[in-house]
Amino acid sequence: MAESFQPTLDFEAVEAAAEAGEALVVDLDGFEGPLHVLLALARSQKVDLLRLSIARLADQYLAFVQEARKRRFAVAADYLVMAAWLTYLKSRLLLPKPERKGEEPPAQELAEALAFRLVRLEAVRKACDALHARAQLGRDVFARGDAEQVVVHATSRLEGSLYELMTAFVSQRRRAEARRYAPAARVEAYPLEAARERLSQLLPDLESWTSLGGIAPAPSAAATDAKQRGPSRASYLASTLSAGLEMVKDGRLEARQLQAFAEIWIRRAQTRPQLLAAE
Amino acid sequence: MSEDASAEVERSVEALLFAAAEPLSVGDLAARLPEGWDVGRAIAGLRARYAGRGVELVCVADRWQFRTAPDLAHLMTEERQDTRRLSKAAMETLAIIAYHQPVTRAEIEAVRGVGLSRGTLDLLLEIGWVRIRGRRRSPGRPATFGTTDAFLEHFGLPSLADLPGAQEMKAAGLLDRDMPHGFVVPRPEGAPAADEDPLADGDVPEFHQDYLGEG
Amino acid sequence: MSEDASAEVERSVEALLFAAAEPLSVGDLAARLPEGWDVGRAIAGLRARYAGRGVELVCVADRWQFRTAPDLAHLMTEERQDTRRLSKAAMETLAIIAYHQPVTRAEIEAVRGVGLSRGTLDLLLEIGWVRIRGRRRSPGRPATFGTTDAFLEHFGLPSLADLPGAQEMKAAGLLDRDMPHGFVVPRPEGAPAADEDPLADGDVPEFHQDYLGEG
Repeated sequence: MAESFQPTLDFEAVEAAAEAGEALVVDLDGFEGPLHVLLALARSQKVDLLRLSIARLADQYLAFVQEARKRRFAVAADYLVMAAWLTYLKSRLLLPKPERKGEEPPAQELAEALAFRLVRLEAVRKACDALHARAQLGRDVFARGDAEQVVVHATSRLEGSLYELMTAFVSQRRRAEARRYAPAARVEAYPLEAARERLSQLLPDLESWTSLGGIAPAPSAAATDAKQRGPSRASYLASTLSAGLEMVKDGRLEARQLQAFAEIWIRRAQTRPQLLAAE
Repeated sequence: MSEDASAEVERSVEALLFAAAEPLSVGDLAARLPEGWDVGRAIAGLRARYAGRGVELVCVADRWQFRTAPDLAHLMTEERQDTRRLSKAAMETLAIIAYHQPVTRAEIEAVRGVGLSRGTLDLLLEIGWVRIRGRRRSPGRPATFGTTDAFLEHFGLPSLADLPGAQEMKAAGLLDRDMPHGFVVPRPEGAPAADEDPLADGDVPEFHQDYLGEG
Repeated sequence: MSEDASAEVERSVEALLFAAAEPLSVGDLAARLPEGWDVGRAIAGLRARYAGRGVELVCVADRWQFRTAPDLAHLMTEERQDTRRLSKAAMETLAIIAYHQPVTRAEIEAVRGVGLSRGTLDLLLEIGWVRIRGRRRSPGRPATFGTTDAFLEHFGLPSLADLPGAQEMKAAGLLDRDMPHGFVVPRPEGAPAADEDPLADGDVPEFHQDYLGEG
C-alpha cells in the first residue's frame, strides 16, 4: 500500500482504479462530492468496505484529485479539504503505533469512521436503487383511471323554532306599526281664544289663590268616542295657563308657583294703590 | 391458445380497462396488446368472473368499462346534512302565512309593507313548509298560501290552533315593551275559508300570474 | 356472520375501493358501511381473490387501493405519466430523509458529505413527498424533515417499516444519528442526539434560517 504513494504514479493509479471495474471517469460533475468519489474508489478495492485499506484509498483519491486538477482548473474546495485530510490520516496511519492518548482520536478510529461513512453512503445508494426499483405509481402500476367520485348529497336541514316564528311575527308587526302614519289621531287643542274668554269671565270671582288645575275645564267624561271627547286635559290646562300668563302681563292677574312642577296658583290682581300703601 | 396464455390476455385486458380514463372498445384494447390476442374472449371471461361482484364489466356504446354494481349505488353517495337558518324576511313571511292563512301574495305584501321577493316564497314552498292552498274568490282569483303538515311537525305543533297566541308571545317577553297599536294575533284558518276555492287537480298556479302578476 | 352476509361485505368493500380515486383506510371504509361489518376480513378476502390478477389490492400508507399488477407496466403506455426523473442528489436526499427521519438538513449533508443545494429540498417538498416534521430540540432548533403519505403511496409502501432494507440498515447501526467515534473531519457536524419538537401551528421555519443558516 505504501509503495503506491508516489505522486508520479498518480495517473497510473486512476487508470488502475478504472481497470478495476469502476468506470471512474475523471469528471467531477459525475460525483456529488468527495465522499461519493471515495465510495466509487473503495468499490474498486472489492472488499468489505469496513475492511478497506484506507491508505490505498487515500492514494487513489489523491490521484483522482491530481488528475482532475490536471484537466480542469477549478476543483471544489471540499475535494481539496478531503485530500488534505486523507494525506494527514494516511501519514498518521503509517506512523509507528505508540501514540499519546488524550490528544486526538487514534488514526485507526478515524479510519474506521471514514469506512463507516462510506458504508452508510453505500447503504443510501442501495436504498435509492431499491426505491427506484419499486413499482411506482404512475410509472409501473396504475390506480383506477376513471374513478367514480362519491356523490355528496347535501341535504340542508332548516333550523327554526317556534320562538323564532313568534319573534318574526311580532317584529314584523312592530315595523308595520312604525310605518303607519295616522293623521286622524291628531290631538284636538283647546283654543287659546276660548281659554282667554273663560278666564276673563271667572276673573271677578278669583278673590283668593286658586289652583290652575281647578280652573281649567275638564274633558267631557260622558263621551265614549275620542272624537266627541274633545281636547285632552293637558290641552285645557296648557291653554288656560297661556291665557292666564297674558292676563298677568296685563296686570289683571297674579300667579305663583313654589317650585318647579308644583301646583300653579292664580288670583285676581290686587289694586296698585293698595300695594303702594302697604309698602 | 393455452390456458395460461388466455389467462394472461384476461389479466392484461383487466388491467387496461381498470386504468383507462374512459371506456375502451375491443379495437382499442387489441391495439394495445400483442397481435393475435383474443380480446373478445378475454372480455367474456372477465364478464363472467365479475358477475355478481361489487364491480361489473359493462358495455356502454360498444365500449367496455368497469363500473360498480348498480345495487351498491347507495354506497357511492354520501349523505351530508348541514343546518341553516331561514333569512329574516323568509321567517317573517312564514309567520304571516302561518297566522293569516289563507293569505294571498298581495296580502302578505300588504302586511309586511314591502314587496316579496320571488325567492322567499320559492324557498318556503321548496322546503315544504308552505303550500298553495287554493284560490281566493276575488278578481284575478289569486292563489292562497298556507302552511303544511311538515310545518306543524317541524315546529312541534299538533294543529294550527296551537300556534302561539298573544298570551304566549307576552309570556315569551316579546310584547314587553309597547304593544304595537291594535295588536291582534289572527286565528289561522285550517279549513278552506268561505271565499277560498281549494286547488283543483291540474290547477297548477303559474308563476307570473300567481306569484308576481297579482296585487 | 353468514356466508352470504360476508360476501355482501366483500363486494361492498370491493365497490368502494374500486370507485375511489384515493386509497381508503379501514376506518374510511367502515364509515361508509353499516356498523358491525367486518372490513378487515373483507379486505383479506379481496386480496386473496385478486392475487395474481391484472388488478391487485395493495396496502399503501396504511390504506388500501386497487392497482394494476406491476408486471403489466409495459402495457400501460397510455397511462404512464411523465414522472419527473429526480436527480441523483434529490433521490439520495429523499432516501436519507425516508430512512433517517426525522432528520435535519445538517444530518442529510453529513451522510452525503456534501452541502445540500436549496433547490433539492424545495423540489422534494413541492412534489409533496417530503414534509417538515418539526424541530430538533438542540441549539438553533433546526427543522426536521420526514416523508409524507404521498411518498408511501408513490412507492407502494404500506408503512415506513416496509422501506426496503430498513431493518438491515438499522441492525448495522447505519441509521444511528451519531457517528461512531466522534467523526468530525472534514465536515465538522455531529449533531447531538436530542428529541424533536413537533411543528407548532404557525411555526413555519424560515428558509433562510432553517435551510441555510444552520449547520
